[in-house]
Amino acid sequence: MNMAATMMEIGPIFALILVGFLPNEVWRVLGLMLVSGLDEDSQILVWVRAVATAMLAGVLAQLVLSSSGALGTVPVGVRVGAALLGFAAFLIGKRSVFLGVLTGELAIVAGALVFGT
Amino acid sequence: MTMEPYLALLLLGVLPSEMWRWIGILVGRGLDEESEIILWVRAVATALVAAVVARIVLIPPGALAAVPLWVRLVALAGGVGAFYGIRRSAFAGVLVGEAILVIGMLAFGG
Amino acid sequence: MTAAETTPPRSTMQAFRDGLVAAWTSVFVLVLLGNYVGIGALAYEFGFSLNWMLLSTVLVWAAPAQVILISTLNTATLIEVALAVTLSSVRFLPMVVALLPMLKTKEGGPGRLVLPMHLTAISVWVEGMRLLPGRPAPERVPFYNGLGIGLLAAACLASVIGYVLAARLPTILAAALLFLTPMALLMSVSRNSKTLIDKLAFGFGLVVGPVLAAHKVGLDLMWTGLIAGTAAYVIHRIREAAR
Amino acid sequence: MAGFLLGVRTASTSVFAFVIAVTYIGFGALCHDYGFPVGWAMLSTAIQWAGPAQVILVTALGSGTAAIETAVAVGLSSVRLLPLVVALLPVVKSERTKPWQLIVPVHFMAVSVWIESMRLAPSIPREQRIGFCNGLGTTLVSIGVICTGIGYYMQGILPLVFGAAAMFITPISFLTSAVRGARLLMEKAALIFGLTLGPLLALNKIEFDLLWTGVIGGTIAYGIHRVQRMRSAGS
Repeated sequence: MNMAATMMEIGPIFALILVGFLPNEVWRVLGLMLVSGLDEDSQILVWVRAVATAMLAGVLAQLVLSSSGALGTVPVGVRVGAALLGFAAFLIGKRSVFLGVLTGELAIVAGALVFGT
Repeated sequence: MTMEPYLALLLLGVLPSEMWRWIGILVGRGLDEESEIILWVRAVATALVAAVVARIVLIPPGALAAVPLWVRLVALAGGVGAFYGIRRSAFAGVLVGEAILVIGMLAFGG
Repeated sequence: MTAAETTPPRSTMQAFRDGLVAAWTSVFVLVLLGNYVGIGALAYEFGFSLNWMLLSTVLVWAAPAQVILISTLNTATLIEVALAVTLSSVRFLPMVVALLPMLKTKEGGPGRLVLPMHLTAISVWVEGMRLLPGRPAPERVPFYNGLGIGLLAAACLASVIGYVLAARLPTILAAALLFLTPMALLMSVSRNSKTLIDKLAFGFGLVVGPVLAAHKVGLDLMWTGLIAGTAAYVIHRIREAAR
Repeated sequence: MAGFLLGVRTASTSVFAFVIAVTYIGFGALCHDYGFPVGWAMLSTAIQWAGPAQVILVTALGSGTAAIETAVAVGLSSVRLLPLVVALLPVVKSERTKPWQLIVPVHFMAVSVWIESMRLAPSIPREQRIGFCNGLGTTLVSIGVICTGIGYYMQGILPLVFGAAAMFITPISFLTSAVRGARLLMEKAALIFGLTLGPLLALNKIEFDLLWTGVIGGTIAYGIHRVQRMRSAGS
């Protein structure tokens, strides 16, 4: 776990932006958000929500594709197939998360048994 | 120095998540200037600036290192004394501090 | 100043120029010049490039945060520097919340306020709060932008001078230049720390900081802020309760 | 006290109890396979109590991401808690509630607890509402913590096939609930960009791939949203 990245690894300019500008500017932006009303669709919040969603999706895709541990023993094709099947069931079942998760789980277990090492 | 997982959980996991909830409280009940939390944060920030000032004077970069430590301390104290002495004027404080530093360097400098 | 209410609102360019003039004739220019000449010299001594230093002045635009950045980026881990900078800049939140309502006009969306928001720093804020009420509403945003950009430009100029001087001056004058930053910070804190809690926090910080640094305690800057700041706050509360 | 018990009863009978149980069994399995101690995993659920933030923390720390990138990513993913709290406070507090009394109920605020609190609090006398939130929160967090432990241990003893299924819960459940919660086209676009950009950047070993995925994917999705709004405003 490389916790101790110092400025040397990522270059001074990037460190300035990430460690100097961001933590400093966050308070000014919060001030602006308060003044212009913290309603649901204040543009800054909308943008941040988009960034957070994209980031989470990236993490989840990463989890499925190159996951270590137990999921790693299942061939990647099975994992992606199970995810797609689960998603399809979710859509068919009128966006029911329960159906999506259930189908995905059944698909990955079946796939792992059939194709697994 | 890899960070111990529990410290990482607190610093990188809890702090970034919880801070938004605390700010929510601050914002929710209106941001009166003297509210206790703002007062505490201001005290922490002031202490931080003091620590940086001390760090620059005690572990100085480059040229300042050529000045003996005690000269730097006397110059600092002289500056503060001048500030309070001459009607709390920052200008006087800086001037006196700088003067003591230069003289001290010339007299005792390495 | 109130005569400004009756004169017809002049064009944004004129208001912007008024802001620039107000910036360069304000007492804060001297304070800023002192601060940023010191920061320029500090950046040179700590091995940062001129561009980096200028960028930090334009992007961060907060003397204490920049001093923390410059003096700790080389040694401390990024997470510690980020924490220290975050803590040192919390004051911008109440400042922006206090100032921006004066700039809000009926038709302008929040987008117009992004530049004034970023330009807000102690000197710009104090001058803005003093001068803005005397301005008719439509002129206020361009005026404040002029004020902010004027002071920011002065600071950039001063920091370049400080940087170049530190590179060329004999060590004695360079040392004097470097000494400017701690002095300037010390003076500005003692000047606007009227309450006991600020004085205590500053005093404790001066003591606790080096002690922790000497003992190679990890995250020492952050711990100094927390320990010294909380101690000052607790003493403040005890005195408050005792009264 | 009455409010607290009402909160406990509501939580244990709500559909969220089941959702949280499944989600945190998955999270426990994730922590096991990324090599974190079980105490750490359960503590993370108790004191972070924000699903996306915990998943990002575990995967980032587990794959050696720089501390600063992890902190910023977790911070970005938890910004949504701010409007939740701001919306909840007027509903729940009364004049004489002190700020420190709000720290505990506010800690419980995550999407599930928030939805239930906002739905049921108005029907409860005002002075019992904070107790209600605490009861609701304590119960759901306890379910989360216990299930994190269960998921963690199951991962240790289950045959690999079920272990894989347990680890698969997090991605499939988070993605489907994200799509269900995606009201705007922008959020769907952000999901798609994230799903494609994320692995792409990670594969090419790009520094700070986590943040770049978020910022690039999110900003493009936001751009589409603005264009769409302009066009619909214009037409």
